[in-house]
Amino acid sequence: MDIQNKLLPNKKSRWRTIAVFFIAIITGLGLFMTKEAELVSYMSDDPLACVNCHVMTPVYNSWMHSSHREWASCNDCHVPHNNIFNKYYFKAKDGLFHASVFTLRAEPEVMFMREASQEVVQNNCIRCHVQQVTQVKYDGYIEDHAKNRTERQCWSCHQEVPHGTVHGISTIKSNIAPIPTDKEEAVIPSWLEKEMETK
Amino acid sequence: NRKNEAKYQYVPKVNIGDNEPRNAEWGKNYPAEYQSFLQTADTSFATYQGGSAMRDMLDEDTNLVVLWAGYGFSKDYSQGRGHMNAIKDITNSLRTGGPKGEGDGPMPATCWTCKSPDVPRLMNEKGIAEFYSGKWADKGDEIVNPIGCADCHDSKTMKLTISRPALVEAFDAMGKDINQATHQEMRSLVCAQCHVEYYFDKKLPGKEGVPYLKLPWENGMSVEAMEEYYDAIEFSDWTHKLSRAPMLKAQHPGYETYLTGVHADRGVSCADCHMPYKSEGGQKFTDHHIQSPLNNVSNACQVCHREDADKLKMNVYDRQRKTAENRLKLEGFLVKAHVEAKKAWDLGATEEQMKDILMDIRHAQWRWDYAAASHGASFHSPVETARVIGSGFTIIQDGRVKLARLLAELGHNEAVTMPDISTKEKAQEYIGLDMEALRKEKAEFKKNLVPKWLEAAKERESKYGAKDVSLNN
Amino acid sequence: NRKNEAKYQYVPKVNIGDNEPRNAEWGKNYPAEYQSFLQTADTSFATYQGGSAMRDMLDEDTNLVVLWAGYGFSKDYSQGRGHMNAIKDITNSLRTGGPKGEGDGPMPATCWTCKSPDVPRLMNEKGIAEFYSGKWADKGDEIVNPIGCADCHDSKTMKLTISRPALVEAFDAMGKDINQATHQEMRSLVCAQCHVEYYFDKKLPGKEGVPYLKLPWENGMSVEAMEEYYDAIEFSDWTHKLSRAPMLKAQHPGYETYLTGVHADRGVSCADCHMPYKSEGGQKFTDHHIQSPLNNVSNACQVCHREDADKLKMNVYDRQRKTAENRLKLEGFLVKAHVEAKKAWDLGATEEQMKDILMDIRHAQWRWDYAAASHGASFHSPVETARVIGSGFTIIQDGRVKLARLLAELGHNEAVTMPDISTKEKAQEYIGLDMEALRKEKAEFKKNLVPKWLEAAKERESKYGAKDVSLNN
Ligand code: HEC
Ligand code: HEC
Ligand code: HEC
Ligand code: HEC
Ligand code: HEC
Ligand code: HEC
Ligand code: HEC
Ligand code: HEC
Ligand code: HEC
Ligand code: HEC
Ligand code: HEC
Ligand code: HEC
Ligand code: HEC
Ligand code: HEC
Ligand SMILES: [Ca+2]
Ligand SMILES: [Ca+2]
Repeated sequence: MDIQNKLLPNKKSRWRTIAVFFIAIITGLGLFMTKEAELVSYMSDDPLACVNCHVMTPVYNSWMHSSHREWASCNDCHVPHNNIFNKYYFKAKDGLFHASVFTLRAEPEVMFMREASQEVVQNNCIRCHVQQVTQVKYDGYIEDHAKNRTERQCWSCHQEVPHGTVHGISTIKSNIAPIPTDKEEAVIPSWLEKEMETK
Repeated sequence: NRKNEAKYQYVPKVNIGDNEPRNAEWGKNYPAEYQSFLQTADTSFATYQGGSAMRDMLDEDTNLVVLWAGYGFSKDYSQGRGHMNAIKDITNSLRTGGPKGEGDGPMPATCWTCKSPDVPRLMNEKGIAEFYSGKWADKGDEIVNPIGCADCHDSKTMKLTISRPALVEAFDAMGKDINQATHQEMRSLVCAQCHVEYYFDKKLPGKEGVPYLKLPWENGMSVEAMEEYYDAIEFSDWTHKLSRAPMLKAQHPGYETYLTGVHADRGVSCADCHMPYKSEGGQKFTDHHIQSPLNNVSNACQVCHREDADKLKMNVYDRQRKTAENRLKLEGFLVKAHVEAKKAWDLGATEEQMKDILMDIRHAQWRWDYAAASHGASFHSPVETARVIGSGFTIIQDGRVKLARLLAELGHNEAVTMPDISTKEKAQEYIGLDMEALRKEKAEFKKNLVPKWLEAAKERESKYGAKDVSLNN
Repeated sequence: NRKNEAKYQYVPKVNIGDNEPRNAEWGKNYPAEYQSFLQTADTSFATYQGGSAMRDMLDEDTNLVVLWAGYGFSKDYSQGRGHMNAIKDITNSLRTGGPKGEGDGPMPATCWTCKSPDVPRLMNEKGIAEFYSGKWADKGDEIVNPIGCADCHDSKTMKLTISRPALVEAFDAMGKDINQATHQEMRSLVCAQCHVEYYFDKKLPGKEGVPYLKLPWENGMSVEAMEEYYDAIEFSDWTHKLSRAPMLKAQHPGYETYLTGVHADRGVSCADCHMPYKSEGGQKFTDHHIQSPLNNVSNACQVCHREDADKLKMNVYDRQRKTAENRLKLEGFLVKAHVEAKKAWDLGATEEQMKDILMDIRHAQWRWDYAAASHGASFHSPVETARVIGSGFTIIQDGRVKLARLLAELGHNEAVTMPDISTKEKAQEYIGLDMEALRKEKAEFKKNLVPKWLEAAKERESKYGAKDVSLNN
C-alpha cells in the first residue's frame, strides 16, 4: 500500500462502513444510549466500559479473577489489533449489536461468541503468545503444543483463560462489580471518618 | 438505570444495618458467601507449617518459651486458625489470663481489636480511644461475634471497606491516603487491617495511658525501618526475664512481608489466593472459606499456574523448609545468647558492660521474630525473609562474640551450660512459670465469667431484631 | 518430513571435520550463528554485578584477597566475560603465572579443559589422562581457539553433544546415563560441561599424580553433599596462609545451583535465557551471543514474562542485592576468623586447640564460595543461595565463639586488630604477595612465549585446510 492509500482510505475499504455505523449510533440511538450505556466510556479500553451493561458483569468478574487480569483488558482480546481502523470498525459494529440486543432485552441466558468474534480472539491470543506457540524450541518445553494449537481454538484447552468454565448471566447472584458511574471513592465508612476527626 | 436493577436482581431478605455485627444476618442476603465463611470454623487441615488444625507452637518448638521469657507468649502460643475461631481462641488463650471481672486480668481491651465485627460497632458507639481503654475483660460482654462481614464490607453497597482506624492512621503517618487505594489493593488492604505488625502506644498526646493500637510504619515497613522507629521512641514490649534485654515482639507482619514478594509485585492480592473464585451449582462467588491455599490448590493457584497440584505444594514446602532451616538455627543462637547473658549478670556484669550486648539481642530477636511471626512469609516472600534472617545472624554473632569475651573477663571462659528445655513443661519451669496456677485461673474464668458475658450479649442482641425488607422498604 | 527438509535447505559450503576447532570454518556453513557468536568478544556491557565488561573483582572487593591468601585467586580474579575471551583471559591471568617453557609455571594442563574446542581435538588425539598431564604451558601451542562450535555441536548432525569427559563421568558416578538426557535438558547440559564446581583428583587409581578433572557429585550437588564428599576423601585445594585451615575452593557451581531454582523446576534451560531465538532479516536462529540476558531482555525474558524490561531488570537486581547484602557480611566474618586464627597461632595455640576451629573455617568459607562463585545463582536460585549463606553464618559463628574463648585462654581477651585492607594493593601486601614480580614474569611470558605458541599453532592449522563441499561430496 502506498502512502496515499494509507492516508486517504480506499473507497472500498471499511472506512465507509465505520462512518455509517457511527452515524447510526449517534442518530439512531441518540441520547438514550449515551446515558444508558455510558457511550463515551465504551470507546475506551477500560474494562469498566463493558460492565456498563449488567449482562457483562459475569464475564467481567470472571476476567477479574483470571490469570489475565493484569495483562489483558477486554479489548485486548475482543477487538482486532491488526490495524487501528479495523479496531474501531469492529468496536462500533459490536457496540451496535450489543446495544440493540440489550435494549430489546433479548440477551440470551448463555451467550456465545459469534464466529467473527472467535476469530478475533484467537488472533489476539496468538498476537501475545506468538513466540511461545510458534518457536520450535518450545516443542520440548510444552509437549504437542505445535501440533495441537493449529487445529483448535486456544481456549478449547485453556478453558480457564479468561472466563472460567461456567458461563451464563445468572451465574452471579450478588452483582457487585465496580460501576463506572459510581464516583464515590472513599473506602473508610463515614462513622469512622467522623470518629477519627473527633478523636 | 438497569445496571442498578441488576445489582439487586437477587431478592434481599433483610436490610443490613450499619455495623451489623451478626454474620448470620448478612448471611440471609448472601448465603453462598456466608456458607463458605462458616467453614473457617473447620480445624481439620494441617500442612507442613500451617493449616487450620490446633497446633501448640510452644510444644512443637520449645525454644520459643525461652525466647519469650517474661512475656505472655511464653505461657501459650498456638498456630492461627480460621476466622470463626477468633473469639474462642483469644478467650481460651492463657495469655489473656483469668480475669474475675471488670478491671482485672493481664491484657488491655485493645486485644479485642482484630477479633470481631463488634469492634467497629463499639468504636462507633463509644469512640476509638474509649474502645482501647480499660481491661480486656471490661468488654467481654460486648464482643462475641467472630471476625466477619462488617470487618470488610460496607453493609449498603457491599463494597470493601476499612473498618479499623489503625490502618488508616498508619497510612496518614506515611503521608498516604488510603481512599486512593484501587479495587485490587483493597483486596489486600482489608486483610492488612489485622495481618500486620502492631504495638500499643501508651504515650499518645491527650490519651496518655491508653494502650492505643498503632502500626509502626512511619519510616517504612522493612525490618530495619520499623526497628529504627522503635529505637527512636525507645519502645520495648517487655524486658527479657533472663537476659534483661529490652525486647520487641513482632506480631504477624504478614502484609508488610507480602508486599516484598513477587506475587505482590505482579498485582496478585491476598484475596486471589486465600479467597479465590469458586463455582458451586452454577453459581460463581468469592470463596469466603479463608484458609491455607494448599487446601484448595486448584482454585487458588492453578488459575495462574498450570503445574500439578502436588508440584505447587512442593514449591511451597520447599521454600518453607529452606527458610525454617535457618530460622531454627538463628533461634538456637538467640536462646544461647539469653542464657549466656543471664550467666554474665549472675557473675556480676555491669549495666555498662551489658548495654551493647543487650541491644544486639534485642535487634537480632526482632529480626528473627519478623521472619517467624509473618506466617506465610516464607512463601509470600522467601528472598526477603531469608535476607532478614541473615541480618539476624549477623547481629547475634557480634553479640555472642562480645558475650564470650565478657564471660572470659568475668572468669567463665568456657561454653555456658544450657538448660534442659527438651519439653515445653521443662522450658516453662526453667523460666519460672507456674502453669498449674495459670490453667486454674483460666478454668475458673471460663466457668464463671464467660457464661455471664454470653448471656449479657444475647440479651443485648435480641433487641437488634432483623430488619425484614418487606417491612422496611 | 518438512522439518528435515527445512533443516537442510541451506547449501553447506564446507564439510566440517570431526572435532574441527576453528570456529570460522563452521561459520562458513552457519553464518548467522557464527556472526552472533563473534559478538561474545564484546566487553562493553556492565550490570549491577555481571555483564561482559572487564571487572577486577579483587579491586571491587578486597576481602577476597584475604580469603584466598596462599592461593592463586588472591593474585588475580576477574568477572567472567564472553566466550571469545576465554583464551585471552586465561593467558593474561596472573594465576597462570609466567612460564618460561615446557614443564614450567604454577598451573597444570587441566586448566585448559574449559577454554577451547581444541580440547576435544587433543583429547581425541592423545587420550584423556594424557591431555590432563603436564603443565599448562606444555599445551600452549595446541590450544588457541576460544570456546566454540565443537564444544557443543556434533559436526555432522549439528546436534548438541557432550564433548567433555568430566560431565559424563560425573553422571556415571551418580548412576545416571547422560545419553538419556532429553533435548531440553541438553540445552543446559552443554553448559554444565564447564559451568560447574570441579576439583583435580591426583589420586586416581592408575593415573596417580595426574590432576584429573572431576566433578564432586557422587553424593549429590547440594553444598552439603559436596562438602561431605570432599571431607570423606580429605581433599583440600590449599592450606590457608593465615589461618592454616585446609581450604576448599568452589568454582562456579552454576549448573548445580540453577537446578534448585524455579526456572529449572519449570523446565526453562540455560539456552532459553542466554541463547534466545532471534529474528534477523526474516531468518530465525539461536542467538549465539551468550551473555547477560539483561542485555537482551526482550528476547530472553519477555518471551515468557510480559512485564516491562525495566521491571524485570529490577527483579533481578533486587534478588542480587538482597543476596549480596548477606554474602558480604559473611565474608567479613570469614576475614575476621582467618585473622583471629592467625593471632591464636601467633600466641602459641596448639594443633589440637585449633583443629575444630579450622574445620569451621573450611566449611563456612566453602559455603560462602559456593554461593558467591556460582555467578548467576542469586537470580537463578535466590532461595537456595540464601539458605547456603545462612548455613555459612551458622558455622562461622560457632568457629568465632570458639576462637574468642581460645584467644582469651591465650591471654588475648579483646577484639583482634584487623589489618588495613582498604585497597587491593594493601591487602595483597598484607598476605605477602610480591605483585611486582608476578606482573613482570607475566609480561615476559607474553612477550617471549605466547608469540611462539601462536606461530606454532598457525603452522599446524594451516595444514588442516578447508574441506570444500564441492570437492568432497
Ligand atoms: C485473554 C483474552 C480475553 C479477555 C482479556 C477477555 N475475554 Fe471475553 N472471551 C475470551 C474467550 C477465549 C471467550 C470464549 C470463552 C468460551 O467460549 O469458553 C470469551 C467470551 C466472552 C463472552 C461470551 C460469553 C461467555 O461467557 O463466553 C463475553 C460476553 C466476553 N467474553 C466479554 C468480555 C469482557 C466484557 C471482558 C473484559 C472484562 C473480556 N471478555 C475479557 C477471551 C477474553
Ligand atoms: C449496551 C450493553 C453492553 C455493553 C456496554 C457491552 N456489551 Fe457485550 N453484549 C451485550 C449483550 C446484550 C450481549 C449478548 C448478545 C447475544 O449473544 O445475543 C453481548 C455479547 C457480547 C459478546 C458475545 C457475542 C459476540 O459478539 O461474539 C462479547 C464477546 C461481548 N459482548 C464483549 C463485550 C465487550 C468487550 C464490551 C466492552 C468493550 C462489551 N461487550 C460491552 C451487551 C453489552
Ligand atoms: C494482551 C496480551 C495477551 C492476550 C491477548 C492473551 N494473553 Fe495469555 N498471557 C499474557 C500474559 C502477559 C501472560 C502472563 C505471562 C507471565 O507469566 O508473565 C499470559 C499468560 C497465559 C497463559 C499462562 C497462564 C495460564 O493462565 O495458564 C496461558 C495458557 C495463556 N496466556 C493463554 C492465552 C489464550 C488462550 C489467549 C486468548 C484467549 C490469551 N492468552 C490472550 C498476555 C496475553
Ligand atoms: C490441545 C490443547 C491446546 C491448545 C489447542 C492450545 N494449547 Fe496452549 N498449552 C496446552 C498445554 C497442555 C500447555 C502446557 C501447560 C503446562 O505447562 O502444564 C500449554 C501451554 C501454553 C502456554 C504456556 C503457559 C505457561 O504456563 O507458561 C501458553 C502461553 C499457551 N499454551 C498459549 C496457547 C495459545 C495462544 C494457543 C492458541 C494459538 C494455545 N495455547 C492452544 C494445550 C493447548
Ligand atoms: C500467591 C498466593 C498468596 C498470596 C498472594 C498470599 N498468600 Fe498467604 N499463603 C499462601 C500460601 C501458599 C501459604 C502457606 C500455607 C501453608 O503453609 O499451609 C500462605 C500462608 C498464609 C498464612 C498462614 C496460614 C496458615 O495456615 O498458617 C496467613 C495468615 C496468610 N497467608 C495471610 C495472607 C495475607 C494477609 C496476604 C496478603 C497480605 C496473603 N496471605 C497473600 C499463599 C498466598
Ligand atoms: C492488629 C491486629 C491484632 C491485634 C491488635 C491483636 N491480634 Fe491477636 N491475632 C491477630 C492475627 C492476624 C492473628 C493470626 C496470626 C497468624 O496466625 O498468622 C492473631 C492470632 C491470635 C490468637 C490465636 C493464636 C495464638 O497466638 O494462640 C490469639 C490467642 C490472639 N491473637 C490473642 C491476642 C491478644 C491477647 C492480643 C492483645 C495483646 C491480640 N491478639 C492483639 C491480630 C491481632
Ligand atoms: C478483623 C481482623 C482480621 C481480618 C480483617 C483478617 N484477618 Fe485473618 N486472621 C485474623 C485472626 C485473629 C486470625 C487467627 C484466628 C485464630 O487463630 O483464632 C486469622 C487467621 C487467618 C488465617 C489462618 C487460617 C487457618 O486456617 O489457619 C488466614 C489464612 C488468614 N487469617 C487470612 C486472611 C486474609 C486473606 C484476610 C483478608 C481477605 C484476612 N485474614 C483478614 C484476623 C483478621
Ligand atoms: C476478611 C475479609 C472479608 C470478610 C470477613 C468477609 N468478606 Fe465478603 N468479600 C471479601 C473480599 C476480598 C471479596 C471480593 C471483593 C471484590 O473482589 O470486589 C468479598 C466479596 C463478597 C461479596 C461479593 C460477591 C462475591 O462472592 O464475590 C459478597 C456478597 C460478600 N463478600 C459477602 C460477605 C458476607 C455475607 C460475609 C460474612 C459472612 C463476608 N462477605 C465476610 C472479604 C471479606
Ligand atoms: C493471580 C495469579 C496468581 C496466583 C493466584 C498464584 N500465582 Fe504464583 N505467580 C504468579 C506470577 C505472576 C508469578 C511471577 C512469575 C511470573 O511472572 O511468571 C508467580 C510466581 C510463583 C512462583 C515462583 C516464585 C518463587 O517464589 O520462586 C511460585 C513457586 C508460585 N508462583 C507458586 C504459587 C502457588 C503455590 C500459588 C497458590 C497458593 C500461586 N502461585 C498463586 C501468579 C499467581
Ligand atoms: C531464567 C533465565 C536464566 C536461566 C534459565 C539461566 N540464566 Fe544465567 N543468568 C540469568 C540472569 C538474569 C543473570 C544475571 C546477569 C547479570 O547480572 O547481568 C544470569 C547470570 C549468569 C552468569 C553470570 C553472567 C555475568 O554476566 O556475570 C552465568 C555464567 C550464567 N548466568 C550461566 C548460566 C547457566 C550455565 C545456566 C544453566 C545452567 C543459566 N545461566 C541459566 C538468567 C538465566
Ligand atoms: C570445569 C571447567 C573449568 C576448569 C577446569 C577451569 N575453568 Fe576457568 N572458567 C570456567 C568457567 C565456567 C569460567 C567463567 C566463570 C564465571 O564467570 O561464571 C571460567 C573463568 C576463568 C577465567 C576468567 C575469569 C577470572 O577468573 O579471571 C580465568 C582466567 C580462568 N577461568 C582460568 C582458569 C584456570 C587457571 C584454571 C585451572 C586452575 C581453570 N580456569 C580451570 C571453567 C573452568
Ligand atoms: C567449554 C567450556 C564452556 C562451555 C561449554 C560453556 N561455557 Fe560459558 N564460559 C566459559 C568460560 C571459561 C567463561 C569465561 C570466559 C572469560 O571470562 O574469559 C564463560 C563465560 C560465560 C558467561 C559470561 C559472559 C559475559 O558476557 O559475562 C556466560 C553468561 C556463560 N558463559 C554462559 C554459558 C552458557 C549459557 C553455556 C551453554 C549454552 C555456556 N556458557 C557454555 C566456559 C564455557
Ligand atoms: C556453548 C554452547 C554452544 C556453542 C559454543 C555453539 N553452539 Fe550452536 N547451539 C547451541 C544451542 C544450545 C543451540 C540450540 C539447539 C537446540 O535447541 O536444538 C544451538 C543451535 C545451533 C544451530 C541450529 C540452528 C539454530 O540457530 O538454532 C546451529 C546451526 C549452530 N548452533 C551453529 C553453531 C556454530 C556455527 C557455532 C560456533 C560458531 C556454535 N553453534 C557454537 C549451543 C552452542
Ligand atoms: C521459557 C520461559 C521463561 C523464560 C525465558 C524466563 N522465565 Fe522467568 N519464570 C518462568 C516461569 C515458568 C516461572 C515460575 C513462575 C510460574 O510458574 O509462573 C518464572 C519465574 C520468574 C520469577 C519469579 C521467581 C523469583 O525468583 O521470584 C522472576 C523474577 C522471573 N521469572 C524473571 C525472569 C527474567 C528476568 C528472565 C530473563 C532473564 C526470565 N524470567 C526468563 C518462565 C521463564
Ligand atoms: Ca509488635
Ligand atoms: Ca573446586
